[in-house]
Amino acid sequence: MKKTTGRRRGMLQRMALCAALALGVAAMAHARAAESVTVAVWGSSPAEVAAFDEAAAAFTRSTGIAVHKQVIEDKYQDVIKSRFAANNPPDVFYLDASEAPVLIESEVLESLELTPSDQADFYPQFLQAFRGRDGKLYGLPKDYSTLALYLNPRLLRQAGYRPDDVPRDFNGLMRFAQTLQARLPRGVAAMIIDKDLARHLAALETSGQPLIGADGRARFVGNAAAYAYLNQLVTGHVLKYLYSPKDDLGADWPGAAFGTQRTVMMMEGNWVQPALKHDYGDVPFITREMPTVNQRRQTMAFVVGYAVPRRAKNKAAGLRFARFMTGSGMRLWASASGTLPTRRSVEAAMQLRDAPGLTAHVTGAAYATVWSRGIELPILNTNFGNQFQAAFSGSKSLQQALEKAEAVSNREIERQR
Amino acid sequence: MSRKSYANGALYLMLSAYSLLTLAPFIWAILTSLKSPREIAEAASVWPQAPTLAAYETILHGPFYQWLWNSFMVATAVTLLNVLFNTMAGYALARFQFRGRGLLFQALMLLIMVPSQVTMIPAYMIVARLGLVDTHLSVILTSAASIAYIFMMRQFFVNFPAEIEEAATLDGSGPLHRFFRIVLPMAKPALATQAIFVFMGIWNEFMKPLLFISTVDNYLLTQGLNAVAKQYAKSSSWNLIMAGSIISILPILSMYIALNRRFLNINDQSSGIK
Amino acid sequence: MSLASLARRVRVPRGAAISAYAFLLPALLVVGLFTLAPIAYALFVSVQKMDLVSGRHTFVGLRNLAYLVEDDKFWAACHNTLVYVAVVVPLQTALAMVLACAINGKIRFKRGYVTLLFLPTLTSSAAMTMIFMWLFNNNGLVVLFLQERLGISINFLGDPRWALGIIMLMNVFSTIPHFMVVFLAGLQEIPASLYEAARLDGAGPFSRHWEISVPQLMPITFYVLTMGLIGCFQVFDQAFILSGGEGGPENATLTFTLLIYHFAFKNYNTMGLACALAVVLTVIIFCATLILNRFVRADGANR
Amino acid sequence: MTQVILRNIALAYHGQPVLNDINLEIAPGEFCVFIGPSGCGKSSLLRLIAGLEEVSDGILSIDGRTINDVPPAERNIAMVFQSYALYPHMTVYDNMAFGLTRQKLARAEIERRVMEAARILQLEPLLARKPGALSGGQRQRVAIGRAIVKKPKVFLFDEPLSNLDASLRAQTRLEIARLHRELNSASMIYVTHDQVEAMTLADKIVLLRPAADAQGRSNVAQIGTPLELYHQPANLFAAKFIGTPAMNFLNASLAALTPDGISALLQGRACPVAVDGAELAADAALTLGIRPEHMVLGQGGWQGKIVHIEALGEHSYVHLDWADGQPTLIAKTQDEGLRLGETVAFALPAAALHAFRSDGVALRRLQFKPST
Repeated sequence: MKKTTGRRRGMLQRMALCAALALGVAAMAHARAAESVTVAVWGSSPAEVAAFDEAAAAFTRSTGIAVHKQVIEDKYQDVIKSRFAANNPPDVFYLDASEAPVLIESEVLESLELTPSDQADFYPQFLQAFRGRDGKLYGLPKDYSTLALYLNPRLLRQAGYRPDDVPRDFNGLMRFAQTLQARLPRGVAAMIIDKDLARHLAALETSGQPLIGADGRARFVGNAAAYAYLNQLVTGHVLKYLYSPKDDLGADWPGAAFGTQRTVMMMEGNWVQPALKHDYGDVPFITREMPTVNQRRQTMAFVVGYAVPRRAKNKAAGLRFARFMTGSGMRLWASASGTLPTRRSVEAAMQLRDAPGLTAHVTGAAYATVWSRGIELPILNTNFGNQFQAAFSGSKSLQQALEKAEAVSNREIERQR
Repeated sequence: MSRKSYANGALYLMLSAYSLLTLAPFIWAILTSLKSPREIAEAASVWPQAPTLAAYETILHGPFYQWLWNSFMVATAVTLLNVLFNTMAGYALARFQFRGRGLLFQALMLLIMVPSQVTMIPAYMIVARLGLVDTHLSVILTSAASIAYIFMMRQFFVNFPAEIEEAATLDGSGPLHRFFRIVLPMAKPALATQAIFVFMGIWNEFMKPLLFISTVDNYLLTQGLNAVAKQYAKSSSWNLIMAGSIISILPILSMYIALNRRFLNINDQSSGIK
Repeated sequence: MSLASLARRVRVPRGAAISAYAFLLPALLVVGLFTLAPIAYALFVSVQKMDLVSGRHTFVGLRNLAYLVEDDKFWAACHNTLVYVAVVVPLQTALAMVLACAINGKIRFKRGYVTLLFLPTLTSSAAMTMIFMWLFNNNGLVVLFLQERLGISINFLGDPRWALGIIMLMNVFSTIPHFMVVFLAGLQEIPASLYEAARLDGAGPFSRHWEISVPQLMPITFYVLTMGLIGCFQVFDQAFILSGGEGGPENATLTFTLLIYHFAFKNYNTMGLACALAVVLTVIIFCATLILNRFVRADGANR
Repeated sequence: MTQVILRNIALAYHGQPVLNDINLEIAPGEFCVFIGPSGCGKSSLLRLIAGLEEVSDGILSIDGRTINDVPPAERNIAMVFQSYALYPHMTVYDNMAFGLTRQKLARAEIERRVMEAARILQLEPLLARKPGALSGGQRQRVAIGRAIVKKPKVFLFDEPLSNLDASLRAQTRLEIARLHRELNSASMIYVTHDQVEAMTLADKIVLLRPAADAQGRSNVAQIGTPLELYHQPANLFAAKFIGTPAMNFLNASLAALTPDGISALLQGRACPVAVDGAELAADAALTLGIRPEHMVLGQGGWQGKIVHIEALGEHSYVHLDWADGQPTLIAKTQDEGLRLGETVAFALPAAALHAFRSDGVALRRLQFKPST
């Protein structure tokens, strides 16, 4: 008898245990569902991943909302658009300023307001990039990068120059590059140039005449200053003191060309610094503000913000997360991830202006042009890039390229309306 | 003897030369995976000056094994489903006589002519509505059958010797019995070919996991390796990409070597070229 | 396609229709749900002006088509794709068949060769692209070789005339093994006695393959040509990677699918154009396969 | 006139011997049949003559010309495959014309030959059809037609009738025999496992046994005319193989030599056998053999109990257990009065008996009706 009851009792205990376990699991799942926020981010460096997790943990601690991270490791814009199309958007997600107008125009984003004091803390043009045509704010800028002039002092010295000899203005810089090239060994470029419009829009609009009209239409032709600037780039390539990193040096991105000391100068964003330190630690570099064009200071700013979909499942939690990460959490995020904060108060608190190598980038923020110009930007960028590349590689005249770029862009813009 | 050995010599020469040509990218990928990003950028020499396993170490840690297991599970499930469904469909289209067969075949052919760029988003919508997002089931179900391989199997069965089947029909064996007992065993080369291509297709699939799966732990191998390789947003570290492609090739290569005995039954009376 | 008139292969009673559909059911279910439905949706969208993200759409009928025809990018893509198909499809089919027939003969290290020749299909397209970029960029192996030895300098990646050629080369190189293996499997089905009879008839190695392998492989060749056509008309990855998704120098590597991709994802409010272009491309491919079927019969030559 | 000579031919697959020390001459116009159990290498020998297999050793010659290394097409031979091996994608006409086009003959000549072969084989109505649309018999005739048009010196047949049903097989057998008469200059080599085909078609039969059984000796068991193999099997293997149902065997030993043969000791009694026992050792162990059709029932000095009766219509086969330790005997009889279990007398006529030494070699028989 004894043995059977023993076995029966053992079974009862096991059943009780299972029941408890099932309850526990349900409760936990339930708890998770109570208050959680799904954040979609793109693939990023280990430092940024750690920084995000740290900031997210801080958010959970202070609000009790669990953060569920979705990492879209490639073609981020395409996937996000598909998510919206399938009405399955995340609660809050990274939004690049250049992509903002399209989503704002589609009226799928939640508008969010800032107190006047908060508004004043952000760089005005960064906020403006996330405003819709109705003036409402649809995204909170979280960090940014600006372009700066990178010099390799060692190569300069080998060519008999000192960093201070490098002119501050664009025309001077071009002449300097030409003379410098003569003294450089074969296969080393005085300067590498990226042909994207995203790098030159600010310089092209220093004459006050916009390259892209208020109505979003292209005005590439009939802008003498812009033509002059672009022509300098083309002649630089023809006379072989301005190189294209991919076509001429076989480097798949500018950082590689600079890191392997095959160019003395380049105009790049601060994103290049982690890669330079990580892969090319021994290569010295000095950063300078971008050269002035038509006596006006210019640089491009690439801003990323948080945005909340209007039909997000946990919209409130999404908004709280966005406000936290661009508010009290910004300091933690900026210092841990090494990105530049979009709030001037945080920038000052971190004394970024005198951080080595970042001074030029941070000072540039004040006068930077944000790479974001309405829903027509993708069309303008593709067509400009396509045609300018032909001019740059010499298979078409610059004037023809600009005319074609403008004509094609405007027709496509017309069709888009 | 000379005329024959000359022809054979030329044959071996051509084959060996072409084999080396096809080997080049593979070896090149291995060498690049041993280089540091700096050395790759300098592109000084093909041979790695300072070979390092850093790329493999970066990849072979943490979630890698989880991704490998996810990919293996999904690929095996998809391959089994595909081989079964596609072969059955191909067999039906080739051997059964029914009204509308030609029309059905043409309709299927029409479907694969539509570029995936426009069908991917609606497919994602369907998967989302089925609540399958971020599950492996989404990838498995959406690729459980493929018209391309239904088409291939149909073409294999068209020339299939009918006598054996006709004999089986006379013995009163039903279509299912005939299919599994007689047709499949004889269609081994075609089945092996299909299994390899389906497995490889889903193993290297890029778009579906990217769209359907977003939690890092659920990643499939290609997705994971791509994420690791594209850590520094603007620069893709080619040593990681190459190391990733080498690692993801090994399972397919081993499966291929195991299976290629099938579609190449090297028996004596294979057609001689002497 | 005149496939409908298939001769009776297996004299099976009316019950065949039921068992046939039973065999077809699982595949049709999957295809119906995840291929047919999306295509129906795309067809619907092809006559709308639609914003993908918000889903807002208004009926515009054939205006999408009108826009396409006016757009010179459409004609550039059309030209590039047709040239691409005309070069790549015959080349890859012929080479794949020649290799398969060569390997299928009585040679040693047969399995070694098959494994070696299969590698390009295994090598990921990223690796393949990088190698081609490394070989053909202005500072790369080929360009330097040409410049020093023959004094001609070609900017392969930058020059519109050559960029498409590089992509063709890459495509042929990586798809040959795939089709070679398919041909190999096809060759296994041909009874060895046919080749022996031909040897007795005095046919040499080449005429043996021309007179027996080629005709007997016709259904497989039809498959390879058709899939080759579809694959090349829909070429996307190589063009995307090599040109960074922009369509290369002056639209030289712009293909239909790249243009569809731009309309679908890049521009605002042009999802309708993407679907319209997808329909146009499907019709073009369908006509191409119709023409193909005139020369290579899907059901082989034995009937 | 064609003379096919095989001298010490050997063939091995990856070291495994298939044919060993084959010596054979096929006279011009002769119909020679290779027969033997499966795996005895008869098809390999045929393929070797055709050039589809490489000779491992020995000399193969036609009309005195050694053709070991001559490619198949230049050996002036034609072969009909067991599976017919017709080119499925070619019409009947093209199938038959294919060989001739390879020899670059004039179009008119090709057409003349093809039409003539089609006439002989009644294939005219089928010339435009493809093999897929033909019946087994029609495909068989096209395969023969393809061989005829080449006007070869030697025809090779590899079990051509095995895929046909019984009635068609008999009809085609007659056609092949007729063909042989019409093309009397060409010799024919025919492989089969069917004894009836061998006995009815052959001028000369080559009986082969598997190389493994031949223990290093030639796997040719016997060469001779059909009747020679029937009446005078050279060894136990030949005796067992030829004749259906097979010959009966009885264990005995030599008692004494007699003027017209020998007297064997069988179950303790004397049994006269008309064979030449000259070089036999005293009381050497013997195996006697008698064909069921030569057994005489109802009379004679021996007795046996009927254990089984196979009634085949105009005759039947009776199975007799007659002594323990001796195999059951089968006798052919027209007598329908026999019942299962009955004991019946039977006689073993001396002239009908065969005798084999312990090593299996047969003793020369003194009386048998020699083949005419």
